[in-house]
Amino acid sequence: MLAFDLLANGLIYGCFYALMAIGLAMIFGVLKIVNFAHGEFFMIGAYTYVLVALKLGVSPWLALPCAAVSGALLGWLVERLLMRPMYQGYASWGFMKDEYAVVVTFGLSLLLINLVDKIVGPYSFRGPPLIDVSRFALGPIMLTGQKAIAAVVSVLLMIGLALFIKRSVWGKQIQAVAQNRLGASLAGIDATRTTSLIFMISGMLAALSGALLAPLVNPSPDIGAFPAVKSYVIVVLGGMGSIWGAMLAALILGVSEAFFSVYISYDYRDAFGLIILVVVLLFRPQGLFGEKGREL
Amino acid sequence: MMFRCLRYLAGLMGFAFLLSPAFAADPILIGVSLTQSPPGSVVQGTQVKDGMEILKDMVNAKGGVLGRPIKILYEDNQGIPEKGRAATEKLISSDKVVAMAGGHQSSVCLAEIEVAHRYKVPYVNTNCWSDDVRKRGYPEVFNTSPYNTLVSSSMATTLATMGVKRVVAFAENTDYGIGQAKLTGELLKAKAPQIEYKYETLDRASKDFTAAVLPLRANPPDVIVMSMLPPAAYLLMNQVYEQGVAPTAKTLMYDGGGLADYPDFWQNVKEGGKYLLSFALYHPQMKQTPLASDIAAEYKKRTGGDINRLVLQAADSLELVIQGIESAKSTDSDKLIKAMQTMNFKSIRGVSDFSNKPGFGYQQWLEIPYVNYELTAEKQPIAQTVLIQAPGQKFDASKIVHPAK
Amino acid sequence: MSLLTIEGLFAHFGGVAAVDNVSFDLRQGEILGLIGPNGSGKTTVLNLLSGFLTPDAGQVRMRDENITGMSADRLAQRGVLRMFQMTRVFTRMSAFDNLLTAGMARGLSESESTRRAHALIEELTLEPVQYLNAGQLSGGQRKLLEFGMCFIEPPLIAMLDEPFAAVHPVMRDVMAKFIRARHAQGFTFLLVSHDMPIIVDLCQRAVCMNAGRVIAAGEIRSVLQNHDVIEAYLGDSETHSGQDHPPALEVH
Amino acid sequence: MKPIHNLWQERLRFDMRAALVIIALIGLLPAVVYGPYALGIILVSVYFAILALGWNLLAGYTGQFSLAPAAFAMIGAYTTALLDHYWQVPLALGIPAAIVVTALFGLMLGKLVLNLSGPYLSLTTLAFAEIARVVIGNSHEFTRGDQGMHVATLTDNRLAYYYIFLFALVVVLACIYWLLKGKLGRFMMAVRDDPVGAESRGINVVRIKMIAFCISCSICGLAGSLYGTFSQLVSPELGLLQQTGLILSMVVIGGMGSLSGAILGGVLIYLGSEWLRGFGDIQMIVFALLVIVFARYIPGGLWGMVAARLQGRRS
Repeated sequence: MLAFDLLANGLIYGCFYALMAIGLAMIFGVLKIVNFAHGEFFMIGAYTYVLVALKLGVSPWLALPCAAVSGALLGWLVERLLMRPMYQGYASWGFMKDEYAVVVTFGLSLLLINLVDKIVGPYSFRGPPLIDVSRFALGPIMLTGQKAIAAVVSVLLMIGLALFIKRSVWGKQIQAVAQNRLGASLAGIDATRTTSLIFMISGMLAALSGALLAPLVNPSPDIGAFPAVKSYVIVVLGGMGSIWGAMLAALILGVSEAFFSVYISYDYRDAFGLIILVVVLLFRPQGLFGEKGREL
Repeated sequence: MMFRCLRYLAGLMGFAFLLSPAFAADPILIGVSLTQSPPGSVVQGTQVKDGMEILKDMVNAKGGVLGRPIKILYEDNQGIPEKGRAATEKLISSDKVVAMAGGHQSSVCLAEIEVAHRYKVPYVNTNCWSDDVRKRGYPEVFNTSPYNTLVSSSMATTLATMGVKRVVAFAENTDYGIGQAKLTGELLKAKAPQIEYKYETLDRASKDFTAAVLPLRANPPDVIVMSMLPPAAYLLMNQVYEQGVAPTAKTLMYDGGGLADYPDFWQNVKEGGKYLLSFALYHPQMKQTPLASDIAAEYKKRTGGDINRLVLQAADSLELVIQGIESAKSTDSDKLIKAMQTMNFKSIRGVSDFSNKPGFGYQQWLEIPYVNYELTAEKQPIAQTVLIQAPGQKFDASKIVHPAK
Repeated sequence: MSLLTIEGLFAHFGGVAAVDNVSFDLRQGEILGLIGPNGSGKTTVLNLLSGFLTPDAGQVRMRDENITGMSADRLAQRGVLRMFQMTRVFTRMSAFDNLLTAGMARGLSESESTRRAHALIEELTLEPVQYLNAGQLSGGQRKLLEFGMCFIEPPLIAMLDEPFAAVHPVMRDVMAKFIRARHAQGFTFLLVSHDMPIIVDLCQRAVCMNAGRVIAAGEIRSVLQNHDVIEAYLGDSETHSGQDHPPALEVH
Repeated sequence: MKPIHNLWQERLRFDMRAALVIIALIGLLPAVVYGPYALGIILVSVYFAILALGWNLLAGYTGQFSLAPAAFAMIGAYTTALLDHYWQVPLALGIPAAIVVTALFGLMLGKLVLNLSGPYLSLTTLAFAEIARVVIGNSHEFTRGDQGMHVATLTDNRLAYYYIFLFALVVVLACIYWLLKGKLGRFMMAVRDDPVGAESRGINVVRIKMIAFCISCSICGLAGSLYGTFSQLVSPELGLLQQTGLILSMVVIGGMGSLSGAILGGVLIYLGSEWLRGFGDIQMIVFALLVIVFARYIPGGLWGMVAARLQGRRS
């Protein structure tokens, strides 16, 4: 009974984690860099949603796309202003890519957190729910309407993304660039444009997950920390840049966290995901679903 | 002609003289280290600042202290002990403040009082509940803040009089939370050994407590005690409600952090907040000193919100310093400390004197007035809440309202 | 007398057998050419021999010591050196430092490697660029530099992967000269190349691979006239840069 | 007019001299700064300089992009604190113990991550850092959670403490210099520039990485431990990711792969962020902007610019 509850909740949170992490995974897959500001994409999305819905009194269902747009916009800006030098010009930058990316995104996250803190204020807001069902019983499990809707929407989003990547021309280009940037551009794919597209998608997904969770986690300026760390774990767990890997890893993490915290210890719950990660890396350095490429 | 000029000049000078005399003298500096940015509780920091500012302006308008205006220097400590230590260091040793005040997070306080102790500068604790702050026994540290022992014993009494059987407490993983939960347990064992009590520590940074709540669904306790602060506390309440564990005919939530008068309380908890049983240090029905009412009015004017206990506590801790300076007739820290120890302090929240017996009561204002009330409707302002325990009276369990189911 | 003996080497990537039961031997003091169309598994063999891949089956013996699956650095310490088609120099050190580092990696003292480095710089005509970061060198200069790094401490076996690919003719001559000189001193080479003319005039024996298998091995001309070899090259869908039309033409 | 000799040893010597000059200048600061607080600030800046050096050895010279320096500082600090708190171990032993323990942790983590490349390494070390912080922060019984622990101090004399830190900085610098100018230094850079190439030349890549990793970790440990005894308080916040971010930006802005760059970055940035307090509550915003702009428009870092100047003049 309890186990069933835990499973259900774990899966739901798994979906949320997945939505957060995929964007990071995509950037990872293509640029092989850590985006430290990923959590802040989430935060911006959540705030856009909350503010548009509460302050402008727009229906939450309209606030959702607004959040998406804000995320995409932010992603686009970041790519345009900060990421581009890494693969355009600055030939000598090949070797200092990692550090540049980390430092610049670290600065960005610091900037965004404190900007929001000063402009909107430190108080945490509870976003308006998408539907006003404060709680209902779905069979044996209790849910808030928001939780249910959010879970459904994020599943749909992920399916949509998967189709987009698999079917659409853009998606194919993304795959190409991810596998071999140079090769892709030789094949006449505009790698730069594709990258900025990836950043937009990544930002959009993070922002959307922020918006969907806003009514559940009461965003405050530093809300980004928790999705960020989870996403890092998931991305490594799933195998760098493997989107499917990320999704599965997210579900696994969600469920195992739920069980761990009840049956072992609540205190170390957040350390737990990281411990799984360490164990997995011991046995499969390439992550759960990443495949090892040929060196040389 | 010349003569007329002189007249004008004299007139001007006279006019200049009429301008508030206080500002002729150089100001008395008082240091405040509080949280103005995450990860600390900025909500608390903001209110502390409001309280300080209001009282300061009032005092300065009346010509300041010893004919000198009060100037408060704020430092942001982000709720991080290390930063608090540095901030205090700066305020004391480079800005040369005569006293420190405003501490509102136990972890940070514990770091800061070390510095104050080293430099022998008075430190007024505004809102650090952890008893350890007192147990260090530093003569520089004065506590106008409530303390865990007070809260826990009151909560223990409450639970005992409610005649409950099983109690589960959720404590945030800070010295405040854990300290309170532990203490409540011990006191319960003494007062009402028949009550079955256990507590669970929750990571205040965590966003999803469902996993901690779910085990309660099968067999809910009679009361869920919360020793937590926002925003974690809000999330917990929502998730407890979502899982249908409380509030129910059987189970109520009991808040030991004085949440209900936080300005952002209702915007974060909806139905979850209804039927919340709350330990509180402020209620409009408490006897207010005139000064307190003035401050409340001013606060309303400035922020449009209702006054709450933290604002008053902040003002109170500043008031203590001011009265100290007045009775010491000096800003010299030794004299100041002496004065604060000996004088009897007319607090904004009623007369109060400091005990100096070692332990949790060291230089602590012991009889801080408090009440217990229950929120009986959504978005309910404190004034309309039902007092279960009026100030200074017994806890009356019969007034508690349970939801129908 | 055979220096390196390879027996029944297998290597798989996923399902594909990149190297499939390859056996040949490398004799002391010879230059053995390892030829074959693209994707025939030449480089994989090199990776197996130099310790960057471990074979799924089979054995590699040096003299009579089994060195199968020994790690690259230990092999290098034993004198089994290899060069890469894509040069691998230390881009943020000066060319000179590259040589120094290579020397010290092989256990030479700093002074000794300095001495040899100077000599090699001269022999390889690298003076003008010796103080530039290796990253700033041209492809050809990097290849020369790699030669130097291999030979700063005489190797038992030097394995060269396409040393002449995309290199300016002048450089190519310098390299050929260098190899000949070393060969004259009795060094042993394993030379992987497409460049038939050079294979022909450098190597005594050759091994030709196709689709992971050895299809011919032995005295160079016999290999080049071997029907399968011609077949393999003609059948090879990708046509390579000018110099290697079907090898047989070279012979007649 | 001799040619610009781009030889490692020469560059290193030049770098070292510059570093010593910078340290000498820092050493003279107490003459101009006034009051224990100001002293405290430059002292902390030296603390960061040590961390920056330690991390730079790993990232700048060996190319292993660890994201756990702050975590190791925290572990070092807690080692000393716990020893002091539970077994009253004197600091004379407690501080060396911190070095050893962090080295051991480095060894463990190294075994785990050093066969991983680039992003994997970063994220795994990051994960480790978070584990360490969560575990320490939640073990209330043992470490007293985020309330932090009180630690004994070496001396109450600020000036003395300042020079203790400075001494530590010099020692660390000397050790690193000695390492770099020998074989090991060359091999480290070989590994950084091209691991495969390095291996093919007979360098045991994993071993080199491991050595660099352990040393770097123990340097951070030393710094953390000293810092704990100075502030007489250790709390999990020492290991916050933001701290790591700060160290990274120090090195990158100062100049990767350069001794003086790391020191310069460490000191200047910390002093800068203190100076920014003047901006009141927007100091973090200004700081963030500075970090971004620097990283974006001055790739070589401060040292890159300076060195170019000086080298140019020398030729």
